[in-house]
Amino acid sequence: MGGKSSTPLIVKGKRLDGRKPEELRPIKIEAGVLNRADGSCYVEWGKNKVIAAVYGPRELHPKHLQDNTQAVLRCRYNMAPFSVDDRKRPGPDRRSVEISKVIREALERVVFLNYFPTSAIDVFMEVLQADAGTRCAALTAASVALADAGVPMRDLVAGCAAGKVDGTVVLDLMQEEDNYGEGDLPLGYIPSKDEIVLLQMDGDFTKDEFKTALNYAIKGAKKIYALQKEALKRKYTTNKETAKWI
Amino acid sequence: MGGKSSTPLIVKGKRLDGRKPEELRPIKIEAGVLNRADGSCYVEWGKNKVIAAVYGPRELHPKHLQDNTQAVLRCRYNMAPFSVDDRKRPGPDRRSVEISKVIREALERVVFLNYFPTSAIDVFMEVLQADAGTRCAALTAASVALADAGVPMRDLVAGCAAGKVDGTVVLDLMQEEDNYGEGDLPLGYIPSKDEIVLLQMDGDFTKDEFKTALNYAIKGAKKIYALQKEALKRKYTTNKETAKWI
Amino acid sequence: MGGKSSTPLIVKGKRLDGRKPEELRPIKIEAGVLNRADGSCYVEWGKNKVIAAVYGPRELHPKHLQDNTQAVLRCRYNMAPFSVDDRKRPGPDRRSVEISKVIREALERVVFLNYFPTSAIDVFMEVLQADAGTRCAALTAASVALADAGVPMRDLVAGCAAGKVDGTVVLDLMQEEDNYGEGDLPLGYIPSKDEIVLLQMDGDFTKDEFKTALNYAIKGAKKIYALQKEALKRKYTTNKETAKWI
Amino acid sequence: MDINRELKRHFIGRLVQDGRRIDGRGFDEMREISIEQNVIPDKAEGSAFVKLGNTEVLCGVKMDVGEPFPDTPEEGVMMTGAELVPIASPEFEAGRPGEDAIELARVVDRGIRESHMISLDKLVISPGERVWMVFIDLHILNHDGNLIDASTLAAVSALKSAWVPKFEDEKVIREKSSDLPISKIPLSFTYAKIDDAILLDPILDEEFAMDARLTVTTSGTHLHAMQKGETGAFKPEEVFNIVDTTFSKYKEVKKLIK
Amino acid sequence: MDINRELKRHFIGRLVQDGRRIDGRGFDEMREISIEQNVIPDKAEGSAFVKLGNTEVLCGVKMDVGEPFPDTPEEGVMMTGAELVPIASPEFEAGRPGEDAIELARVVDRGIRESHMISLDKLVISPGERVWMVFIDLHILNHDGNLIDASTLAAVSALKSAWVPKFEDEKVIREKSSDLPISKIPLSFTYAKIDDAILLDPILDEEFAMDARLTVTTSGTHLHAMQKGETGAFKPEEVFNIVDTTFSKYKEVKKLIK
Amino acid sequence: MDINRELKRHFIGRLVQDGRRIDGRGFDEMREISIEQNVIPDKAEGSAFVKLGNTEVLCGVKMDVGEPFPDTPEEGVMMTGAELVPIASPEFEAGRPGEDAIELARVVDRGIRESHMISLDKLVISPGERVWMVFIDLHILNHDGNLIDASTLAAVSALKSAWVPKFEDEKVIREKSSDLPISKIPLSFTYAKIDDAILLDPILDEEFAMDARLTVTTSGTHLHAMQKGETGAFKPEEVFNIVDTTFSKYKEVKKLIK
Repeated sequence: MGGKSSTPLIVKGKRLDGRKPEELRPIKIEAGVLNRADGSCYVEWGKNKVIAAVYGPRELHPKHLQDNTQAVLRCRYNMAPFSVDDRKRPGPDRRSVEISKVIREALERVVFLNYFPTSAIDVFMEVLQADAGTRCAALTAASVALADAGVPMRDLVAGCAAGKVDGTVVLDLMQEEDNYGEGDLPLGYIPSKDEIVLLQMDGDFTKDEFKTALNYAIKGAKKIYALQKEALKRKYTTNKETAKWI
Repeated sequence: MGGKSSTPLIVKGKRLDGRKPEELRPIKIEAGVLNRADGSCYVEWGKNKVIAAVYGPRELHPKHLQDNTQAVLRCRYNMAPFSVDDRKRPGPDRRSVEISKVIREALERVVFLNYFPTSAIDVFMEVLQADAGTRCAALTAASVALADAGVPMRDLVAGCAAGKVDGTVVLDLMQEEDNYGEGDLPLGYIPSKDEIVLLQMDGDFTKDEFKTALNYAIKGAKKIYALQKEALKRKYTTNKETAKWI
Repeated sequence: MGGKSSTPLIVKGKRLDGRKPEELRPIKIEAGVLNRADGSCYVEWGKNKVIAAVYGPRELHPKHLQDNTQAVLRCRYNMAPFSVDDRKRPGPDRRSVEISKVIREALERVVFLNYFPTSAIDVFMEVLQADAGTRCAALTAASVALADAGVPMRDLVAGCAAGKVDGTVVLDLMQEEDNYGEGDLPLGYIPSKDEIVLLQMDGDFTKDEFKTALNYAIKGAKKIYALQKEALKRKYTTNKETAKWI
Repeated sequence: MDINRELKRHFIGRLVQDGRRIDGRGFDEMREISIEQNVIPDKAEGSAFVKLGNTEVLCGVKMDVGEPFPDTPEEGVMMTGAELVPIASPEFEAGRPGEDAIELARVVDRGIRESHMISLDKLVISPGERVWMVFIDLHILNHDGNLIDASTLAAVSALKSAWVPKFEDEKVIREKSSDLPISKIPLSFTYAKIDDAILLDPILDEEFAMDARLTVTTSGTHLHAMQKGETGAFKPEEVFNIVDTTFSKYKEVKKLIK
Repeated sequence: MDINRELKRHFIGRLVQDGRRIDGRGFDEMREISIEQNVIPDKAEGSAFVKLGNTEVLCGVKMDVGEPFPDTPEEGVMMTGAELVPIASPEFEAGRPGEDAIELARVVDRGIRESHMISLDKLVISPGERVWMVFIDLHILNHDGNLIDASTLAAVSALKSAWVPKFEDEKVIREKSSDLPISKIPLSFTYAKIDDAILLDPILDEEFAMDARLTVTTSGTHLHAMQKGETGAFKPEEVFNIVDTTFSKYKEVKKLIK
Repeated sequence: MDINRELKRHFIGRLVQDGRRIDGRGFDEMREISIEQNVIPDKAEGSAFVKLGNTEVLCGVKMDVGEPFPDTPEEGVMMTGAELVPIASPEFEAGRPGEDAIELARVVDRGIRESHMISLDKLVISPGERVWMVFIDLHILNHDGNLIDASTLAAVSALKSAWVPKFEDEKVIREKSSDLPISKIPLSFTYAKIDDAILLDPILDEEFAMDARLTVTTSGTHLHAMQKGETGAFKPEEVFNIVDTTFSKYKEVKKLIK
């Protein structure tokens, strides 16, 4: 977490953007937005704009990387240079390598990799505009993109974060709260099974605060999950080849 | 093109080095200058000094890079660290990657790649001293080096540039003209077929200026072509193993 | 060699740490210190702390790197970031690439590589604290680690350096002497065969000084060799799985 | 050899001999263009999302403060980068930009730079010491051919929408101080040569079938950049004809730029 | 598929179902810990060598002077790096740090950073211009599982032993000026989930067998970092139980820190 | 295993046992040396093209202005780089310098540096702030063995021809201000050991056949650098003999330096 803010982030129970502690930012999920990809999804989450594409199952080259018992899931979380205040140099940094790893591990829980030995399934996530919570948005989008690609899955994974701001546990931090808040707890969750598949935390939580935060994040993830399903339903009922997104 | 020059680049129809607008710089082409290479060529063009070497057709490793319908042509344009005013860091930069690409595409037009499936033909060009027009000099040298290596070719490619200086279209820019001029148009040309195989342009040309410039460059390339043929003839009539060059 | 020292490095025949010119620093060699490695050795040499580990003979991947007439010996000399005064950025630099090469060439003289075609034998050396003479310490440790791993060898290689300080030839430079001295001569030596397998030098030696320095280094290496043998004997007589070292 | 691609190539070649294109367009006809500006409103100082048929390019412009180049102390700095991000095509791979991405960025850059679209002389804060740097980053989102023209359009539209932040106490404050100073509007037009036919704005399948490619960038009356690509050749007359077409096409497309 | 590893995995799974571990420990029991400080006394400003069972980690702390980050002009800088040097395991390879090394360094870093163990505000030489930089470098020497906890222990112990050099005439003089200003002591505790069992401080064989991993870092009363790893899942109650165990384990291990 | 190379190795070994070399030279005889200076007259501040038999090396010297190293504030800086550019040999590949190129550059560098050939103390513009940097870049153009000696010759000859530009208003003006201050002339001599024979200046085929290699660099009366290479061994007497030969060879070759 960053430094201290000079002005309060919560005034009379309302956050800077008018939300209550347990309220999510506005979220829009659109499946099937890219023409070339096997599956894709665009997520707008507050000011976050994230797009995910899935290619595969497809042949994996070179051969020595193949696993003959299951498909190899490859994930890349990437930020566009213009997605943040100070231009980001293109290419992976340590943060994006870590995020790609925890997202991959979360998704491996739900994809039936063993159906496709020797293959690769590629999940690419591009953050086009970042406003805190991009890893949850990316995981949410990736999950829908996999389903849109027809990759067999146990269930969808929903991402959602809780945090702590001005001593109060809140749901779904926005950027000012992330910069000046006291804690962040991103979660990847499978509601149907009550399973946590991504969990990170940093900041300062008492045991009780942590418990509250995790419960908030779980509630938030359940709402996200409903939006994911809606998006997929919408995709299959409308007959457009690709949805309008941006 | 760079900035504006404070002094005129053309005075009474003469350029800084005394040339007329349609005049080439002095050019020397020498084939077969390197002992180890299968083919080689040294080109001195004004103050440019460029050497090209060809290795191949030879086996291509690793195997997955092979094309079983034709040879793979690989080109590398490289500048020596001491070839320019401010020392250049060794290794490829974006400019040299682009130049290597357009030279390769020009040469692919003339080499009978399909004679040598699964093979590689390597063309390496080293700029030892640079004075504007190095890509044309490198293409010219590469073309002769391929012929010197006995690689079967439809014809030679000749390189030559035209440009615009002080509002006048001129042939074959030297460095001061390139730095302070208004346009550059490098050309790769096959005179026997009237074919343009490399064409780039940057600067500011009206339609008429462009037409004049392209015609100048074509005329220049025809002269270069004659010098290329002479160099190859000289190589085959003298019986020396390697020519003296530098 | 570095700059000039303002204060003398030898006073009344004694060096800064009280040693005589032909005296080695205190040296401790411990074999079999690592649990996972096939062989290992820790060397404390003055303030130097170096650890070497050997893995192999083991399968070499990818296949195209294999040699079907003998094992491939791979050596890596690496400095920990905290091993020197100003933190060293992790990863190989030009110096460590060169040192890895000369150590590998020295060890290739004694390892029966031809017993293990298509295999790799890996020797990793980590400098944990550096105080001049790390390549000799690393070579010494590597040699014991290879023996500890049971890799068949003609003999051990012992490393030791001589140098020149305040116009005097001395054995085994420490850091101040290396910084302000006039010459350094690291040696890799096989006493049983009177063979020099590593030899580098830099600085300023007359012919006679060089002769003296080489003889000093040879004498030093013989003492190191005795310590290497003792360490291996101790390892095989005590029955502990891994020795305590640091 | 990719059989599918070979068949398509053959099919497209036969169509072209009949004077037809796979999507029914005329040889000189561009695909439908849609441009949306300010799509990254909260982070980029300028942005645009361009659809050229199914080819989709997002361009973001970031403004930062840095030192000028030693040889142009009284000019701001512009840099153009392109990422062929792997979401855009099964052929793209994650990793460092390859020669295609580098060529794309450099051709787009040349058109903008040589037309002097951005008035770099107005981006000086303190001569020789502090100038504005304009970072133009192209993000290819869907690749269906002719990335160069779609990218030029996206870059030009993003620059048109861009603004200069404030700079106070050696710090960039991301509030609008003024519009980015813009003069000319460069546009690029790319042609594919298939056998003897010249096709404007090739789709990806046509790119697989083309022998040669030529891009021409103009700001309406002057030419600013050209780039020939691929292993085929052009006759000089073909180049002159392409230049003529380019000037007339410029007028059509220019109208779409806001 | 590695047959040996599969067999071990199977064996460990069966043991766990019987409530047992391969080395006889209880599920909540850590391996023996030994900590030696100042093992790099002549070059590192702080150092520690930690053995957690057979897992051995060496941590060195280097102090240098540099510029602060623009957004925290009145704070020193801390950086954590980890090298899985290839002496530690046949699985490690020489080369650039992979995702495991990066994750390890980042999780250790978060625990130290978020607990505010180092009083970075006391490491300012000249605000906005010169601050102390604390480089924490982890060198893994022997890998027998649970690198995160061993590394956190090593980092914390090395920091506890560290001192600030003198800075005179824009030069670092490597003589002690003061102790590194330290407040809280963060410790991490890592749990492996094998089937439905939760095991503290897994050895390498247990890591091969585990479905999921959870690390919790606390400074005694507050939580500062968490990281879930691997492809398995946790139930919320399991996480809450792990947090409870962590607080009680903290008291035991904290005693070992000098 | 390369059969051709094995046969050559065998053949050369038999020749050597008969006291002969493949090109008829004596064991202590160098190949013909030709040196041409100022071959890059318009861009490099110093340059030389050296032929040692068929081995051809081009060296360019560039002068630039930069900061001195903190520990030598009153000295200029020298840097030596070597590129085994792929035109020189079918074995060389494009790409980052490998260990052979690094060793080559470092051995050449050591000879020049340790002999104090360049008077670095005369290359100070403003102590601790601005000094001249001497970049010595070796470009191997044709590889027929003994790159070290050919490269040292080229570097030394290029430095002998080099000049210091003007430095005005914090800018380098590439006009001669003075000669590069040079004192001693270091030269390297490289020997191949094949069986028990020691051969000066090996050609490439002899390098394929050699067991060990030893390079000795001297400035006439003192030794400044040595480097043993390859997997064979030398006896101490062999090294002493090589040193003796080196001093006498130095006198011969030194005459060629202008």
